[in-house]
Amino acid sequence: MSEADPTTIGSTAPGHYGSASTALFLREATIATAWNVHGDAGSASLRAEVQRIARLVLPMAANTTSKGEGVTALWLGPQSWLLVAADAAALGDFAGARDAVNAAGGALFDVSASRIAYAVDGAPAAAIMAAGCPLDFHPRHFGAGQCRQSLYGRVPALFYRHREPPDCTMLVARSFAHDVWRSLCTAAAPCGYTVRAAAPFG
Amino acid sequence: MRYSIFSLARNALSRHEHWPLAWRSPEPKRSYEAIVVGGGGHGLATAYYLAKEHEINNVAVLEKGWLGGGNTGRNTTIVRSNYHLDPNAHFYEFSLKLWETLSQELNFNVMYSARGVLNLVHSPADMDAAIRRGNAMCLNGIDAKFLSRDQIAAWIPELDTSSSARFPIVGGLLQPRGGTVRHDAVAWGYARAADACGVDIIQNCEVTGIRLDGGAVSGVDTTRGFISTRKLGIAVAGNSSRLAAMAGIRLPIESHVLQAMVSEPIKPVLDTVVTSGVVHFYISQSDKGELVMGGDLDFYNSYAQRGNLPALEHVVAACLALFPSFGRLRQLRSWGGIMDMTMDGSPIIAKLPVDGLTMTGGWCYGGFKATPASGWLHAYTMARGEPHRLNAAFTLERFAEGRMIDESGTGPKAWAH
Amino acid sequence: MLLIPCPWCGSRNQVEFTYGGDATLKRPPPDAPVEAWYEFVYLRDNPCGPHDELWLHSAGCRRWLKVRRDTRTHDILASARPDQALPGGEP
Amino acid sequence: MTQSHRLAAGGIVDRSRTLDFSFDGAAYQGHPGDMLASALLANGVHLVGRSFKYHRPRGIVTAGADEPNALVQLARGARTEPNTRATQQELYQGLAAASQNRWPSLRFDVGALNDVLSPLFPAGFYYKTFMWPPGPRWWLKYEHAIRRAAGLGHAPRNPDPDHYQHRHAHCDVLVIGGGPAGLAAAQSAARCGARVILCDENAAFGGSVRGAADAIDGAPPASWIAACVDQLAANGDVTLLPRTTAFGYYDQNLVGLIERVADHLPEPPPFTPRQRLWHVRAGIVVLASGALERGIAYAGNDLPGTMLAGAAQAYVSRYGVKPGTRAVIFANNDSAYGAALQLHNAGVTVAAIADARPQAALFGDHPQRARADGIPILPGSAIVRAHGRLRVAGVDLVSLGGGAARRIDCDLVCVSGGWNPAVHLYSQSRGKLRYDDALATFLPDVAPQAIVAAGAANGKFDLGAILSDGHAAGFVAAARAGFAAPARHAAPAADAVSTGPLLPLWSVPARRGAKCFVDWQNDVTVADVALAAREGYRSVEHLKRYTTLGMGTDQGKTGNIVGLALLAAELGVAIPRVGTTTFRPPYTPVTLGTLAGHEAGADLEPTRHSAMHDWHVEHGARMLNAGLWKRPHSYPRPGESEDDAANREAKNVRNRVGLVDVSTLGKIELQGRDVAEFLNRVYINRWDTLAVGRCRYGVMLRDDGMVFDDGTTSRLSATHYLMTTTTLNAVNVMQHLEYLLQVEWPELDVFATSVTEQWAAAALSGPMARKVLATVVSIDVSNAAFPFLAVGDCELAAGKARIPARLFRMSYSGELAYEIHVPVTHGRAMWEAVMAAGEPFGIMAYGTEAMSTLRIEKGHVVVGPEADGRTTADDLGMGKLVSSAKSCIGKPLLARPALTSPDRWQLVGLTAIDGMIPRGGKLVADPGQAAPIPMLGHVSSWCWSPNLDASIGLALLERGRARHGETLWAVSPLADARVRVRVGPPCFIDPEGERLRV
Repeated sequence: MSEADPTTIGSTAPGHYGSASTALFLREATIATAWNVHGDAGSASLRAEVQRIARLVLPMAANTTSKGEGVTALWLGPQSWLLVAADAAALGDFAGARDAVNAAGGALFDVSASRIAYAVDGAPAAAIMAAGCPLDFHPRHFGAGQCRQSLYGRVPALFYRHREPPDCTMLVARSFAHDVWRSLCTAAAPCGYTVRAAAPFG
Repeated sequence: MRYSIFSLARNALSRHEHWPLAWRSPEPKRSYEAIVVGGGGHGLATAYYLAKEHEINNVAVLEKGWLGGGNTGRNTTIVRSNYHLDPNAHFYEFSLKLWETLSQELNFNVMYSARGVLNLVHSPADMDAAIRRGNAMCLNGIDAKFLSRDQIAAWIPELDTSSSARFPIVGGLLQPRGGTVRHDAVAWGYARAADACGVDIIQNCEVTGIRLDGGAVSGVDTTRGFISTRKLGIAVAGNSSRLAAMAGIRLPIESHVLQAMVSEPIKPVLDTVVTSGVVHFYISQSDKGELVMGGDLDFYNSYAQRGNLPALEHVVAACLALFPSFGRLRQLRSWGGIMDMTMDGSPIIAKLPVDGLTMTGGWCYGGFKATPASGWLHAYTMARGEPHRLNAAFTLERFAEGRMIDESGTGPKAWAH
Repeated sequence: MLLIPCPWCGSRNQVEFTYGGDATLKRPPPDAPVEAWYEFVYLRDNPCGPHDELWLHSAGCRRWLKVRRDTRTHDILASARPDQALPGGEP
Repeated sequence: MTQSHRLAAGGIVDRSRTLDFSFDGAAYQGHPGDMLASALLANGVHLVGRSFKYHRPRGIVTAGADEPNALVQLARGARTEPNTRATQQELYQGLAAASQNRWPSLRFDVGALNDVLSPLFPAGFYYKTFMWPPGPRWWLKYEHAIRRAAGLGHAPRNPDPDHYQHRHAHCDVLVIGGGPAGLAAAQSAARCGARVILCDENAAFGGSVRGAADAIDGAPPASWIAACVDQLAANGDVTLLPRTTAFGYYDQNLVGLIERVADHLPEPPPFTPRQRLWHVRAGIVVLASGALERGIAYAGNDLPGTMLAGAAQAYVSRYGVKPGTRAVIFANNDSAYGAALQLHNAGVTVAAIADARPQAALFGDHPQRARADGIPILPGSAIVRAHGRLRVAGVDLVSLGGGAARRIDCDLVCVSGGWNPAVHLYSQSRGKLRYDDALATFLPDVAPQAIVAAGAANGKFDLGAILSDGHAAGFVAAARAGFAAPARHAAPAADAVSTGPLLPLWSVPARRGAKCFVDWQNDVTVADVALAAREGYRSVEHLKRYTTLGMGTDQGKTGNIVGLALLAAELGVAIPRVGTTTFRPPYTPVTLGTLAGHEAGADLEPTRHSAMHDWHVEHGARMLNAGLWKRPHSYPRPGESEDDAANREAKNVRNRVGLVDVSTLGKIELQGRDVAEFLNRVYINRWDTLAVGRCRYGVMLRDDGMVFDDGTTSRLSATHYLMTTTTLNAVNVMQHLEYLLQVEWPELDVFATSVTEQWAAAALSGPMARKVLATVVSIDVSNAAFPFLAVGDCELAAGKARIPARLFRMSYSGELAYEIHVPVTHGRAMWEAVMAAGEPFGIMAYGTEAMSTLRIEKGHVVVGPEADGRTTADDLGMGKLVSSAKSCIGKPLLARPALTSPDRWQLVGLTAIDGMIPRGGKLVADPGQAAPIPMLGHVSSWCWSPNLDASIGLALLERGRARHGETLWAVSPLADARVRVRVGPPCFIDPEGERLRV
């Protein structure tokens, strides 16, 4: 069923909206824990400490990610990474981890509630991203396992492809969530889109 | 030949084949009593007032390109004196008074159109600031009115005065005597009047160096040779740093590009100037029917006289947020001008620390409306060797002394003003 | 529309960046005379030509970087981390 | 209605279907594939508009973006739009258009009086008159009349119902123009593996060869075009954008395109944007934008029925329309012969070809064919004058060698003065142009950005040369983008045509007073150019501005170079010496809606919502903007005014307890060994003494010494701190700290991250605050266990849930108060839990207005009204906070003389003696003086204090601290208010701060 009332564009309720095609899917990707690691990428003790806490190796190359058991590490900058887990158990106690990372010369910030993640999938996904984001989403330039920070409209956003394109997940600050979701839906409406129920990140 | 409806009619009979040159194109002399660098509105006005008010007629204006080719011909033509701080208020009000009689003074119609300048107010805090400024204007003897949202809605129905707007309009501060002036006419009118006083206007003559002799100016090197003078005035806003550097002076100025644009011409739809500090936007309609609009800088140093899309798109988005019915109109032209952005957002009209050297510049966004007063006071300062009461505060030294004139309060970040 | 080479993220659209002004200024020591501070805070070379300037990759890696850009043409000549010299040293 | 001038065959229109449309109320029919202009011509309509200044009748001149005359108002309700070029508006069923700039009708226009009076209106006449009587009032009256006569169409009066989109795109090669050169270039670049975007302003690709008689690779052009387009469309790395104009060329090869998604339809389909703006970042650009024909100025060259020869040809070949029945061709080059032949073949009588060139130049294939077809050719001759009123009826031809004029009757005049490559985008890219004497035009020369011109845009006018130029440009572009060419591939081929040389001819001398138009839209004549030169307006920019040459909606595409050439002739210099005006974006006018895109109206800026936003709205809050955030101003109850609500809320905080959403404050976490040292450097006060579990108020300065921001910083662990900033400065402070840490002091071991988005925050204030809090948190909040300025983690009970929370004992209101921070996802649960717990104690939510009242009563300054960027810490009474034991940002420049002057404006409190302190009031000693009245200071904040029952305010006052006890006037001339005020210290309630320490 095609939902013809433009006022429902931007609804988060599962269903089909916009034009008739069904090639595009939007959903929230739920996040339980997100920690921001800061520190010297060259520090062996920091890397070891993160490996102990998150059971993964921090990605050192720009715009890349790494994966552990239930945890994804996204490169944010030369001294900054985001550890994301869909399950709260995957990362454990924050204060202890922070003290350990501090002792290793780095920093650990709990930003679990800061961002909301939206997954966009289907053939027109890259065009929907390109409606708001100046990045190049061509698979040659932005492949699976890569991440990039940029903007969607005027809102800072973190883009992540954990599967092959066209799939893409976008993380934005929670205070902008309402606005960004509506922008995504408006961009998607000409080709039609299906909102799916939220599912865990990753 | 004096311009009037009679001379126009007389010349119509001879098919306009006998109009004289509006200004001569003389060869530069080897020496002048005073030289003004910059053949824009400010430089030409300086030369005119040197001759007219101070009887210094042996004056040359040196222009690297064509006269009026800098910011005089690139602005959005708005004139106003709706300032909060005393030095700015008194200065711009003096300028507005000069605008009121300038067509007759120059015998050249500069089309001063007192159609009002309305600053929109979008929040209670914004309203506090606007009323504070309006009150300062009134106490300084400048006309100001505060309009309610309903008054604005009735006056300018195209404005979105609904409460659902992203930045709802809650009122506006109006300066009725503010308005627009035909920008090119200002340069041409001053050029013609200065020429009539004997001033040599020399186009295509770029100053390449300033010669000093014992800490005092002795002349300028130009693409047309050395010309000596003891009084040198710089009026090259956008390029003030480059000229000052020729005399070994660094200025508290950065050059930034500001874009402006016009729509295709349409029948009258907006008969006042509307501005909004919150959405960074200003608009008026020209006599040709074009909507003339502008907004923020591009926010990086530039001498390129052209800008990029983000700033331009933001200006248009602001336009449509205020005037939702303008979405189907089209942008016809866009262009960029180079702004002298000072560290407190106010100009410098002053002697520089080299004898015989003065400048008028640092205009940030606001140079066009200052043109007559800038020229008048710059001429005064050049002729007398000391500032007039009205430009006494606009010194270069104010930054070192802590006497900034920071209307927006944004501090020493040039592009923030 | 500028394309700014971030030393970490690669070339990115100008909308991801925030301008930070002249990169050649040297912050005086706290006890420097007030004249030195005046120069640092207020005076600028404001060159017409290559200009070394700071940008913050505010919507990217949130690192400040140095960019050498020609103010006449907007051509970007080089970029570097803040602790690195731009090629060719001072302009 | 019959389409009287529609040919039985030919062109790309679909004759099997008809479309109804109307022009000025008259009903007509056309076909799919028609432009409005071709459909009008098919119905024999030439008169379509009135000129800008003289209101002269005008007809369709061109067949494209260069059209100066055929501008119409499209009438479709709120979708009406002015100045639409009929030559580019695709016909759709029901299209309704109207002519512009005429009254009462197009055929009888009162404004044409201007044409009669035109001797009084030469270029720039308005600078010479309207100056009497003196005084600005009179010009306003003249101007009123002038403005009504000017302008073209009418602006819509209702909000635009359509929406617009932006799209970013990246490609290796952007090909601008889908004619033969562009198609060939796209094909060869794509063959190399490059990512290609090909755009063309028309609905179909093929450009000038659509419907043409030539052959490409031995086949009709249409089949070559179709094959080429199919091949490109099948390539996943090629994007084809028809109906898309490249309008602007920006830095680092960013090209702006406008895609007209739905302008060929009565209205956009549901959800579809009307137009889309593409930001294309191209590795390299192939500019295959073709060329634009120019006219020749002669007397009466603006009569309807006068057309550029290439346009006449296009109407025949592309649209199957006969633009007239009896034509005279006037040319100085071979291209017009193609038009003549096509008209001739279509059954139009070509009465004569007046060719300015001598017989010897007419050796080209096309002139020979015309001669063979029996078309009369008059070498060395020119049109000297056209006759007619609303339509050309005939022309006077003269031999350029002299002799009497000879009249030929005709209803169509086709003119060709030569061709100008469309170098607009090349020039915008900062590419240099060179003047080519043979073509008498400017050609692309060298470009600093990655752009190559191809085909007619590169000065190639022979189809074979155009195809091979485009083909080669595609390979060159792909190679420069890093793609090697595959095996050699031959360029598409066309038969070579021999062509004679062009003879530059810009105008034909006319009798005195006759109008020879250079710029049709703005009515600029040859005499106007001469007048400008005579009066000294001799720079090409002066010419443009004085005469308005090239400033119409067509931006002088047909006339500019003619004007330049005439100016050069007046000045006696070569044309390249005169130069060109600067080409600026946009190439053709661009809809404002498209430039704004999605970010218009309510989406001008994104909106930020706190976790409690919906609660506020559900409870009747009036929401206000605070930066990008929405914050509750107050929670008016039914029948209650906003002011009354705020007063009730403020009073309730002093007497009982209130809860306010402070989530919008900036929050920055800092970790590392050197955080205390860092804080010492950025704040005026000392931080090395702050204990774990404690917080402290701090003030930051800018480098110039003025107050930048304030807030509290808490020490959460030995190495972990949390800083708060004001809502408005959150982003600026974060950038400032990052700048200091990364650029100035990289040696400091400090890591900072913004956690504004992590925490929802509420401040619980009032004498009952502890009692409320104790019922919901897991820790002891007694004064002893959790004293003033304590910080600690706890759990907060929300129903059965236990929410992790961070508690701060700090106060903005001056009452016993706590800030509660919880992860944003728990924000609403926390808020509801505290409100429920507070119910027995009379809790009320309060908004920013009550918060403001409370802080004014306490004399707390705010960044904005008091810290207005011109005040120092000392001005605000916080001089004592400036630690003498250390330096900090901004401290050195505080030593400047004007900043230590006793005359500075200082913070004081004001109490009204009679009446209310006026909003935005200024402080004066004597309000009765004549202006200018010296101002001693101003009211920075003001409120009615419900707790003091008084009108109070904060003010910045010259030597304020020395004036306590004085009486001054607070005046607001805008509100016609003047009130006596008593000056005192800025704190009105509990100056010792006992209430917040209980």
